[in-house]
Amino acid sequence: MRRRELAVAGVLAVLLLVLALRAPSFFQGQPLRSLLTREAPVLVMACGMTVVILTRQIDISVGSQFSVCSVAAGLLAAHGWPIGAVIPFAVFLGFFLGAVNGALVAGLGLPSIVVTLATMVTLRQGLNLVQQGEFVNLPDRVQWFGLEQTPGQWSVLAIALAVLAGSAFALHSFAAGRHFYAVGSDAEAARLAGIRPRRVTFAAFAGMGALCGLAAVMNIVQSPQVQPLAGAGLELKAIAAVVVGGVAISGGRGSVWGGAIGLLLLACIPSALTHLRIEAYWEKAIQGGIILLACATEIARPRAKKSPPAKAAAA
Amino acid sequence: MKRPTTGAAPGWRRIVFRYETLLVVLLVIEWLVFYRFGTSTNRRGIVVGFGTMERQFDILRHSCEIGLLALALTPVILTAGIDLSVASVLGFCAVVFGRLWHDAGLPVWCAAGATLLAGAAAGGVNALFIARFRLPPLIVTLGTYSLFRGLAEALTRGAVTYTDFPVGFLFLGQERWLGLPTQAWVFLVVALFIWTLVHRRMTGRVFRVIGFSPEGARYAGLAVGRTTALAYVMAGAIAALAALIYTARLGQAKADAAVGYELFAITAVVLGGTSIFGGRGTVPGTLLGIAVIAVLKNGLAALPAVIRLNAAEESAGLLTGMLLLVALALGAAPKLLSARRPRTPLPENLPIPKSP
Amino acid sequence: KAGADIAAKELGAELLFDGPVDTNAAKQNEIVENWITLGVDVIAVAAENKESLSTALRKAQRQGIKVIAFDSDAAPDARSFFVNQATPEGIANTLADEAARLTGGEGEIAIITATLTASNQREWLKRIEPRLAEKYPRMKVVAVRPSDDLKDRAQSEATALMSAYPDLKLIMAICTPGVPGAAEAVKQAGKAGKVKVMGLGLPNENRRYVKEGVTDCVILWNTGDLGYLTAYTAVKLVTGELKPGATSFKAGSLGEKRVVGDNVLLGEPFIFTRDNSDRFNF
Amino acid sequence: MSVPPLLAFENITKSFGAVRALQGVSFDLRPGEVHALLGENGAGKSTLIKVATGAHVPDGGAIVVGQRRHAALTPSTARAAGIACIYQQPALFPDLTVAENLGLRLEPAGALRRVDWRGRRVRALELLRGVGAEFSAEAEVRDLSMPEQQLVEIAAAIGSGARIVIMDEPTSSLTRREQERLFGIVRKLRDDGAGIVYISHRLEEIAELADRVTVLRDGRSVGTFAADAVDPPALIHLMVGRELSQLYPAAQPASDGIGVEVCGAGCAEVGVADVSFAVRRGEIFGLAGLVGAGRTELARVLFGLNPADAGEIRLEGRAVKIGSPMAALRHGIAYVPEDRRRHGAVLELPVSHNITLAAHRRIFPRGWLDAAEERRIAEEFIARLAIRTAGPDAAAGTLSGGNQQKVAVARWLAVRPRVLILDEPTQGVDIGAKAELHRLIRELAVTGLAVILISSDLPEIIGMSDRIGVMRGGRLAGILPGGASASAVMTATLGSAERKGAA
Ligand SMILES: Nc1ncnc2c1ncn2[C@@H]1O[C@H](COP(=O)(O)OP(=O)(O)OP(=O)(O)O)[C@@H](O)[C@H]1O
Ligand SMILES: Nc1ncnc2c1ncn2[C@@H]1O[C@H](COP(=O)(O)OP(=O)(O)OP(=O)(O)O)[C@@H](O)[C@H]1O
Ligand SMILES: [Mg+2]
Ligand SMILES: [Mg+2]
Repeated sequence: MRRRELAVAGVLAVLLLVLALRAPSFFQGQPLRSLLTREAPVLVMACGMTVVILTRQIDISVGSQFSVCSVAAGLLAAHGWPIGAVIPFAVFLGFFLGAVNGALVAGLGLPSIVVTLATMVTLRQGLNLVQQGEFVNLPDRVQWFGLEQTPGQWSVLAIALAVLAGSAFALHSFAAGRHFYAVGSDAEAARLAGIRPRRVTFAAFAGMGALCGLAAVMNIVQSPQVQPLAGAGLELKAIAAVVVGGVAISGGRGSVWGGAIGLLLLACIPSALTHLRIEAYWEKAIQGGIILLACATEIARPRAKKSPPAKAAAA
Repeated sequence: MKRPTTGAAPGWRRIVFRYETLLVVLLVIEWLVFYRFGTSTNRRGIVVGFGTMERQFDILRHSCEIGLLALALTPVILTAGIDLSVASVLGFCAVVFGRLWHDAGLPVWCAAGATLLAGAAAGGVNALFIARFRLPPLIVTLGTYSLFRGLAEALTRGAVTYTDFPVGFLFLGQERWLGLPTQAWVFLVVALFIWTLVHRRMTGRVFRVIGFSPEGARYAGLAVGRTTALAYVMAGAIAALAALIYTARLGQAKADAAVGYELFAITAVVLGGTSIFGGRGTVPGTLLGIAVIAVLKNGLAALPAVIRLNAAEESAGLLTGMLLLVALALGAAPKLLSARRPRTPLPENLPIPKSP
Repeated sequence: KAGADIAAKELGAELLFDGPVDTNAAKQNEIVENWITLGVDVIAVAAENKESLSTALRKAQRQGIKVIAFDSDAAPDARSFFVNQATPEGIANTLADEAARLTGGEGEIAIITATLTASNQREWLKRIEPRLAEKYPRMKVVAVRPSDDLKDRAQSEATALMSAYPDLKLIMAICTPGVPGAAEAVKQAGKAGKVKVMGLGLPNENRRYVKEGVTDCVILWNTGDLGYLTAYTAVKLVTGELKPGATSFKAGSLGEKRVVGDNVLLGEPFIFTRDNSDRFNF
Repeated sequence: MSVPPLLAFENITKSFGAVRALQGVSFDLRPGEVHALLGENGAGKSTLIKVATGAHVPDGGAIVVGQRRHAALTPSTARAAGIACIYQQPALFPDLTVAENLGLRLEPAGALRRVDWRGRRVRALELLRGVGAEFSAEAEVRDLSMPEQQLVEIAAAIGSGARIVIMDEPTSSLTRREQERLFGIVRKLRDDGAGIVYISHRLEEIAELADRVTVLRDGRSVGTFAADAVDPPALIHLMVGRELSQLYPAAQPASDGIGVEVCGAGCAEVGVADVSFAVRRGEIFGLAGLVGAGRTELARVLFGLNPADAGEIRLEGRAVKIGSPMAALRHGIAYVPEDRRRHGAVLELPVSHNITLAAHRRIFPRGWLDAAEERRIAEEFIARLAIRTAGPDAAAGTLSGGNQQKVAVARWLAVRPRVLILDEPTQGVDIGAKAELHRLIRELAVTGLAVILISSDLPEIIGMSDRIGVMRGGRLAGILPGGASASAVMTATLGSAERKGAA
């Protein structure tokens, strides 16, 4: 593991240690499992975001994609679709939304931050226009995929872990996985090595979308209602988790494990503050402080042997 | 997107085929459409809607803070950086101002001055991490985005709202001076300042070089750290100025001031043709970007159809998104076309003619 | 909104409506200023923030536009009437009294708000705590947590609250998505009945939990009626049938409504419980 | 001859906007030959070979490879056809390890293939050993120096087992020892029946290696000749279109004033220690050494990129502290870096901005931009160094490799420095421009500059220097007088231990 991942893990360990000493009540089975279950969909999205950022792109429309998939899946479920059909539908819808981003970025060569900014606003406002903020009530059998609560929670967690392990494995051990690193590191060099950067970029966005769809389903099964706003702010959370976890925003460096650790750290903070009985209005300041702290650990690192390269000639 | 002014051979093509021209055309179209369909005479025989002077001033006043943030972001983005914390700094400064004036009892103009310093200091925190310790701007400002909003909340425990500012101060945000809303003058001065800095001074050149290649800039003996720091400190100070105007316009200072404005500001900058990868971009472009968004947002709220749908907010969002995509695609079109042209169908694998 | 539409139709008035999904003071200000230049006859607002909006409203009054406030008040000199569904005191007191009733007047309670800065939330909080301190000294508010108006976040917060405060007796959510969020958390923790859930909310979002017995009571007012009354007040104000100083006026199907000072009163808030859960649909 | 060529170009044309880089070039490569491609900077050599590797799509003409005619290749079809290339500017992935860089180049395409990490490492080590590289296969490429990156490129090309190997200035930053090893490899490839396209500006290499020579001028082929049929003067004439009389300008007596003096300077961070020498004003002090000897590192120390942590640096007798390039610039020290792609020219900026980048005192008098002055300076240097560009407003990235190098040199000349450090200034520069640069360097020295010249081109070091410092392992191993023989310099660079091994 690289330094940054260790550093973030270190900050997380310190936080957990403080909790163990000051508020051992944090470590209880059900609430902890519940916390993890709630973060499981975000973890799935963080995996996708890792891949997107590795390719030297960014996707800030994931929160909106998540919302759209949630509401669409919710409406279908409310109209009596079985959950077995809702899942593939949501994944496919997400894939489609991601593919639109991918086509604009890879096909037309537009900068991803702008494209996804545009799709984010468009999707979100479109959803507001249609749904006007109203909840979708789901039939009972949707919750926990129709399982009991505990097995349901475990299965949500299992899906998230499977996605995490699967993407880690694919990124590390398959040629296709390495192509994301190659394109993110230097797209022109990748082209010359016979990789098709546009395809790889497209795949990153489409995959991100599909994972948003999956995450949306993993989220809606956790309660009997869907809130159209559910995805608000998720893009920031996913991106923060990934970059805090050491994935370089300039592409080509990092791993999904880093993203997972980063997410764990960010996810623990609100609950930790409650357990430490710190008043809520300190929360944002502390969260910001921890992000800064996690990246400040880099400062202590001995200077890189040679100067870092200039960004590969930007688009 | 075209290369920024190189100070060379003007020629009408250069001027006509600039990205900025596209924005001007867009702006004019927008304005004409809204003027035509958004203006009417009401039952009392008064001209109302988009066409009124009052409405135009409203546009100026409402877009002033976002405009300032966009201006502040332009140099930052030119250096291939980003500052997500500007709106949080705005909120923080609004609260600091309120506290200094209300709780500490400073005269209002002293409090304002101190607030500008506070803003610069907040920018200095970003600068310290980014320019000095060379950490990635996105992460650092993501951290300070939470930090400063959080400090604003902590300072007021989320609850305190400072109000009852003296009339002299509210003049800044609610009245007119020499025919224009007061804050428009402030905005103009800042815009002129940033324009000079970016287009006429050494600093602007250094911003761009850093944006293209920070290493290249270092090897050229340029003041990389100092100039990067300047961009962020300036962003902080301008955010503080925006905080004062925001406070004066609404007559209140509260921890949630300008939540989400950073996104609008970034949108305006990139719509204005500044490359998020740094190096490319112009101040006039940013100004046009702001104008296009502001007119769109206000104009839609004057269209009868949109009003009946009760969807000004949503449709403005939708259209801004679409507009951004269209502008980008148009900006990229010439490049794409020329790149496609030589790619005539490839007659591959033709049989080899008998070699002589 | 729906109620206002009905009233507008009855009265033959044209109704403009703009309510962004996420509100803040600056945005409201812009909307009102846009309306001024559209030259409307009456502006009815639910002020997100008193002071900031009042500037714009006074400007409207100067231009001969009548202004009324509903839901949450603007500065008194910036509007002619306030259509009062329930005063902040009324709501806060009802919330506090209900909480006391559910807990038997003692024990720890926690509050979930929308954001720490939202002004209506502040108004209520500001009044709930003294009310509890004064009338139910053995009850204690141990934590106030924000939920960003997100149900999922409210659920996470409620879960953390229950494990951090094992003696917690009740969770009160004073924002709409907060109540079902807290209820889901209690349900998943298997603490239904042990930790009570109550708050401000809408019937449709809570009916399920109320029926299941997870949520004990939801305080609400009939938003349809509020809209109806607001629209009626607005029109009557323009036609001159309602003048400052009146003590009552006839508001269509709602019948005679009381006017106290410059407040038009809708009536007391409803308490939505298991017993009356099918009476509302919105 | 009846053997079909491995690779043939027929009337290839290619334009970049208004620049017509190739205008109907034909060329063929036979099995078992080294075919040299010569031409001035910007003649179109790199463009031509990029057409062969699929990096560029030609506007017209055909490429014949392996019994097939193509209008254009793509990188993967080129690879499938057995074409491998060492690019002039390393096309590597800076964030990945050497082993992975090699893996991505060499392993079969298929995206669903499993990555064999262990096999990759073993293979990489083997290839690196083959080209004489001494760094680890696990090193990240961003941490490698320019010559080391070039070795990785070479290893990748060799490892591909290609029948057609294209080398675009492979030796530009290599020193004699690596060069010899490369020649060995090239000869072996040739003897195995592969065809090699070899591009270089060093004519002595051509004489040593090439079987046939094709000369390009202004995007057109001037002709193909058997290597032993044309001697260097004739080649120069073909390339440049005129005679070049003398390669190195005559040495001039230096003044007595000390320009820069280094006393026991060192920097632990980059492994430079205890270096002492003095350069008089008007003197050219050459620095020789092997790849990794630390010459670049020494230059970085002097320029403040890695500030010295030991010893002292004196400028015209005064001790100065050089903590950053900015400080160096203030003291009149200029440094032309070796890695022009990363450090030399800012590729996206116009040529004019690049040239005036360090001379902002001149174009921002009193802080305001003087556009006319900027243009004047730019045009002056474009003319003086014969920089081939569409104009001062063209982005530096559109220039050919050699012309980019000239831009990098021009930037520092525009500053009018007192001490000029040149790190491989003529790397990749064509023979005519090289002579021009040499003349210019000497002229500058005569005006009173102290010049430190780092070069891996042995004849250049010997021909230009008034004295030659030899570096080994980050230390100054000795100072030889100007005009020392090549073998003396070689011996000194290798050091006693290796000399025994080599003997
Ligand atoms: N991407 C590009 N865009 C525009 N012009 C280009 C581009 N690449 C090359 N050129 C132009 O094409 C011409 C030929 O360039 P090329 O790189 O082939 O020269 P070269 O013979 O390899 O020179 P050198 O010896 O300096 O490497 C030059 O005038 C160059 O400016
Ligand atoms: N900043 C650094 N810190 C530690 N080691 C370094 C650093 N930079 C380079 N090195 C190592 O020191 C050696 C010197 O590299 P380099 O090839 O640049 O030396 P050089 O003598 O200047 O070579 P050249 O002949 O190309 O000028 C290399 O083995 C490199 O890996
Ligand atoms: Mg070349
Ligand atoms: Mg070197």
